[in-house]
Amino acid sequence: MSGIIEIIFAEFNYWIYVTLMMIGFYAMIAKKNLIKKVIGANIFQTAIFLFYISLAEVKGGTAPILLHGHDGADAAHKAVSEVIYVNPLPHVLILTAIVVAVSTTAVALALIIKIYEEYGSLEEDVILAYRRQLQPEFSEHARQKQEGEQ
Amino acid sequence: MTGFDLITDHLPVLTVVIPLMAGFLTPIVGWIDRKLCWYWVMLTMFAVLLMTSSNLYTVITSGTIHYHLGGWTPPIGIEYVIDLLNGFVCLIIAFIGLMVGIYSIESIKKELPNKIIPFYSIFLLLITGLMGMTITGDIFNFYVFLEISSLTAYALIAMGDRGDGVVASFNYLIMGTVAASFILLGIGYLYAVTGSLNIADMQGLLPSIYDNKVVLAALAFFMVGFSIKVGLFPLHAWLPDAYTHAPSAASALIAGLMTKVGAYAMIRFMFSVFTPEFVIDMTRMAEILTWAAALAIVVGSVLAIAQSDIKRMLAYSSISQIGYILLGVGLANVIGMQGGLLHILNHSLMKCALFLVAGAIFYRTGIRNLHQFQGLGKKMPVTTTVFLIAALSMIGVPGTVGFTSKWYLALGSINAGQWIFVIVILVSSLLNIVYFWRVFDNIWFGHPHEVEHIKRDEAPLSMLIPMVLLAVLCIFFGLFAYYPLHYVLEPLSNALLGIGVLP
Amino acid sequence: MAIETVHSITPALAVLVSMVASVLILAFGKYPNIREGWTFVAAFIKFSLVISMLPLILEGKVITYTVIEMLPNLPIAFKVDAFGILFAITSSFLWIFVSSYSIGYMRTLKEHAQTRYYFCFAIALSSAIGIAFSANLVTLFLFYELLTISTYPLVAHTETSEAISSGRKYLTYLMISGISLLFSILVVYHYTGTTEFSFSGIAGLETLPRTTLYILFITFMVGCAKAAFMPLHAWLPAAMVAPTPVSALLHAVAVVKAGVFTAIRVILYVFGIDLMEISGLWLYMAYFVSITIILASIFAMTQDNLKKRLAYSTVSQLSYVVLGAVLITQHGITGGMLHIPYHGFMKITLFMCAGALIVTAKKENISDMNGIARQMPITMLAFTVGALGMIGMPPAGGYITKWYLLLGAAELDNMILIGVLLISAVLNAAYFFPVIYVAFFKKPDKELTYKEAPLTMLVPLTLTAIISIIIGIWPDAPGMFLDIVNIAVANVTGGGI
Amino acid sequence: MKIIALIAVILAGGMLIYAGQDLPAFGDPESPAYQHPIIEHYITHAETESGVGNIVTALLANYRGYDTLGEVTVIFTAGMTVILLLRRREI
Amino acid sequence: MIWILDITLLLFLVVCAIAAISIKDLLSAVIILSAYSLIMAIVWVEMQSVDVGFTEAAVGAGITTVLFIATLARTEGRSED
Amino acid sequence: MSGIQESIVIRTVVRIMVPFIQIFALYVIMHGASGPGGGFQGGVIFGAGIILYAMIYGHKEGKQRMSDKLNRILSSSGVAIFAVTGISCLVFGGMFLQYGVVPLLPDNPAVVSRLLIDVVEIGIGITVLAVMISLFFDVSPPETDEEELPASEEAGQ
Repeated sequence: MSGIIEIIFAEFNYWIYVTLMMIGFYAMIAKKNLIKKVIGANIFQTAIFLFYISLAEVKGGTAPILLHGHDGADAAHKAVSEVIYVNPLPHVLILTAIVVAVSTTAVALALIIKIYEEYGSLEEDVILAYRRQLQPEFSEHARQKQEGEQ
Repeated sequence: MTGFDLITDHLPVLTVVIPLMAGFLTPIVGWIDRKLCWYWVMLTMFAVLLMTSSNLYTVITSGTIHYHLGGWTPPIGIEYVIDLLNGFVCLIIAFIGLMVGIYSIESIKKELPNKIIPFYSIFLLLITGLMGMTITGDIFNFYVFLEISSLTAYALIAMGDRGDGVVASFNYLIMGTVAASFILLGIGYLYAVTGSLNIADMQGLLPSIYDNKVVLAALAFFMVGFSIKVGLFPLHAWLPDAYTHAPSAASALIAGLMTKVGAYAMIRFMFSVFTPEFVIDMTRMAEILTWAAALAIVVGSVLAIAQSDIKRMLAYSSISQIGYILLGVGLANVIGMQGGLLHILNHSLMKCALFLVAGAIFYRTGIRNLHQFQGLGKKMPVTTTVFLIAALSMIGVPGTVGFTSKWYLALGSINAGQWIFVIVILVSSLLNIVYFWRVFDNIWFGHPHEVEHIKRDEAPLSMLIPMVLLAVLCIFFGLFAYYPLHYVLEPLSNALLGIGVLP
Repeated sequence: MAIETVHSITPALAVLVSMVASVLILAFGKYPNIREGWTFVAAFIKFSLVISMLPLILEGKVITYTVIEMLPNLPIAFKVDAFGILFAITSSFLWIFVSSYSIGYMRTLKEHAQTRYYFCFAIALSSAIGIAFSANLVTLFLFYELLTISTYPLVAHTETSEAISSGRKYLTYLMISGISLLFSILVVYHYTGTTEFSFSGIAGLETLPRTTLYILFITFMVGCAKAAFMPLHAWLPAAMVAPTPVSALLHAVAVVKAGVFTAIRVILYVFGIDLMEISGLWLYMAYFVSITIILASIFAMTQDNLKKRLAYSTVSQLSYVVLGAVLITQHGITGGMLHIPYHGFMKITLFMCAGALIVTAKKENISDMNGIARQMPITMLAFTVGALGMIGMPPAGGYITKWYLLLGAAELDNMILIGVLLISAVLNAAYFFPVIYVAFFKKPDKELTYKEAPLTMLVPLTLTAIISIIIGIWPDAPGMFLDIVNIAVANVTGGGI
Repeated sequence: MKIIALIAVILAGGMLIYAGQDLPAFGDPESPAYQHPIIEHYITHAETESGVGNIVTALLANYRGYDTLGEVTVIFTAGMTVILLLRRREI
Repeated sequence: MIWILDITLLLFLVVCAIAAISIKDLLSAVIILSAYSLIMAIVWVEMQSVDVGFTEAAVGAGITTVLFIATLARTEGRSED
Repeated sequence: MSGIQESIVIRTVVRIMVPFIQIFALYVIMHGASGPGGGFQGGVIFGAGIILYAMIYGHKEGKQRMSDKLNRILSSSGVAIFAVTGISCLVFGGMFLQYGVVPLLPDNPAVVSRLLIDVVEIGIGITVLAVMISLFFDVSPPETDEEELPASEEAGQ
């Protein structure tokens, strides 16, 4: 019983991150609402983070914080020989990546606010229709200039 | 030990750290006086140009430079590696950055008068990001700098035309996030199977596990991610809007550099992280790339013909030109590779010049629709001449840079036995003629009664200098393609394809 | 036969002169007299530079100059041989006349954008000389493209929608052909590793499979669309919307001549006589151009517009040149090469006459020209000289080239080709005599008031007519075209004169 | 759009599952990532070389400190971008 | 029995993700995303990556949510899909 | 949010809590060396404290605590601290960010390294808190009394 569950468990994180990535990816492409796209991006990115953290896991490992306080090098070696630490490298990478993700989200949200101020909507198709109406070939400036000359 | 010695040892890291420092000190400089910002940027970019030139010179004369950040030996810490490939690309970045920097003073004053300080801050950070991506020898570090460059690019594009710029930027952001996530995932896969993040270390570890499915998946994710970043044809949807609606200076910078650095990254990942035999023989990824590139060349050119906004036309033309670079890379023979790599330089020069011209015309007249260009040849003779030279170069007239790379690409295609690509290259030259000639016609054959009263009204000197310089270089490297080819590209192509070893 | 090589910068200077002149023309755009002065100065300097090289060539030497090594094994280089200097002398000499004529024409008609006109003209001349002196296919291609680009503004000069659409047509044809030429050059470079012309053809091409060789030849000939072979000739009549001096430039001086020049370079100096003969390409090509000769003459008869008629005449006459070259006999090649300068002088005379008619009589259609010779006798006499030359009747030079061509065809015992030459002579007569008849013998519909064209136009056309006669009467004077051609033929056939 | 999205998602998912077959098992101490000598180095030398007990901090600020500099730059850039986009005053 | 907790949390993640992208009220979606982040943080802490869990809790569940809500306050709260 | 802003209980609780949050944030930053936490997390928490304050007391009050100018200086100087630390290592003959070479305590590079790691963490914390606060101020809805220009007048250059 527990053996089967162990097998499922062994791959379970991978299944979950695949599912989450697909959900997030789908939301990024298919959802018309801009906020939903950003939510999707967040899910997508966290799914990848989950993958990295899963990589770092070592069975029976503890958090990569040395367990002895500050007693010096010898103690450190002793501690290492007794304790298995999980892989710290993916953690560091993901710390960086989380920051990148939040920065991207912040920029995306700022863009969304600007878009809303300009078009009064967060739906992609509404915005698109509005832009078509405006005849994108002529920029604002060119149109004013033309009118000025006539 | 003099101060100079102190610097020379650390040039690799300083090329990235100096624009970075300058970038976040810009708000403080601008706080003193906003006019100082431009001089600040000029100073920085000039220093960066000197440093990158020195780096490339060192690489050519005494071989690859390794710089261990934090003093940790490579697999432990992060390493900067400058070989011919990224020394070459860094020099391009620094040069184009300087040119656009000079140009920006007037255009930003007019287009974004309220946002001078953040513009320059972000400008420098973009240079930082691109430099960092190019120079690094560690794939996760690459990802971090990729994100710096992406975020700054979103910001620059969003500064453009009201509304349109922001929407373009948002679309780019979504696509860029997908691309970056794919790349991050690919990095994770490679890390999972090798345990290393260092490119050289990884290249040593990978060949024994090439039959591992994870490695193939990583390659696939990288290729898709970078294809989005460079705007390769079916994944190009973000590019035209982004190039069209960004402020003039930003368009020139992004068009001149972003996709080129993306292409660099693709080359780096294909040939330095993986090995040529994996990319060429085992997965045939190179061949797939050539077909996608050929498609991009044709479709990009055809779509460019349909445009009436000059910047949008140039954007579609970029899509096709990126195809040239990747075609050369994908051909995976020495001649084709040289053509592709040379086209990185050539396309930066030409496309940057063209976007600067488009910006200068917009600056003076406010016109971007090329049907309204009548008589511009009289009004802005120097600007339009630069346009002529750069466009002829795009077309591939001999004596200009465009010819040399097309020549190599076509020869490379013949060598690879792919005659169809020769035809693609030649046909796209014809299509280039079609869409550029419409502009020429309008510029030089304005109807006489309209031309008579047009007065000469040239763009300001600070805009003309970089444009003219780029045009001159277009011709210079057309006639003296020998220098980049002999000193950089030939040994480089051999090394990338595993035929020779870098000095 | 060892050929002595001399290194000299003169060919590069000859090319550069009009480039420099073009800049000066642009700089002095505001002062018409100085601007046109530069044109003249450049024309004379260019001609004297070209002539200064002639003695060396007549001694059987070759002048070379490498400008830069653009890509490895792919230099931009000049090499002056007898055939090159033949074309160079023709075009640089005729430039002097065309310049003078242009000034008269443009000023009389008060054309706009004259600075651009002279600028482009100077660049076009540079390109023509560049083509003449090219040492390899890439250099030739460079100037070939430059010629296309610089003549486009001339063709579309009037900027009417008709002119622009003709210009587009011109550009489309020539650019497509340029691409084809580039493709051919690529193939040659790929298989042989060089693009340099050689008197016996580029070594290595003979190893190609026959099909590849044929395809290569076809793409090369498509690349020479400037020579207006029949299916690719449509740009030439369309380009007749251009001002007449431009037509003269296109037909007599630079563009189509560059086309046939390139064709001959390809046939004799890339493929070489031996390869042409072994592969049998010469015969196919000879039949092919024969069709052009006959068809173009028939088209010419149907045209009422004088310039268009002349245009079709050019299409037909140029094919003589190529026909001569593909006959690959000594006489045939002599005839073909000699036809380049001869046709140049005669055709330029004809065009300048047509232009004079447009400027003074405002007449373009042959049916309106009744009795026009009474008012403009000199012009029409010159026209007659040119026309006789075209038909192949003494005293103008045309009969000499036709004679050589016939000799060449006769040597081969090929009755079809002999027949073609004879029929075409009859056809030429059939479309030129009506013009002469109408002008001299028909009564004018009403009283005509105009007189001869201004002197700047009249003098050049008279001079070219006289020269046409001189080269017909003394073709073998020392240093004249026949001398040069003999050396060129000796070079390619590898034998003595 | 939905169809394209679904196709893209299925393609990506397929690739992920395909790759998943060869990924090292979850929590496997024999995985290449854990067996690489650098991990050993990090764990044993973090204290002596960096003076900190938290290996993650040692990596973050010391071994891979340069990444962190990049990370801070990303944050700074984001802040700058948002200021640029949303501030109304002259900046 | 810790794996039961793990599996429950992971399944809950999927549920949250689906809910976050399919719910029409954006504020609810954002709150659910915040919950998703929090669960993710717990999962990570459970996997011995304390620092990352800490960061995700502060950033994903904290700042990101605040920014989302602030954005919603300036725009509109409903989505059509 | 106006309902929350007027609640005296919440106002008081926040007023009391914010200093504690900030002290906790400083603890997190400094504790990063030996336990979970670090500059980034601490910076976010510190920022969250001020954001909380600004949410309850309004932007105006919040900006008295953290003015734009201060914010700008802080966000630049945080990165500057980091980069200058790196460059100072160059000056002492090491590689970029090679902490051990800085001769603060010549015999014990580990301790020097530890000190500089703390400096770097503080730098990260400063930038993060400044940026987080400015993100909040910019993204959140402007309050009516401090709005300078209506949206429509800004365009047109």
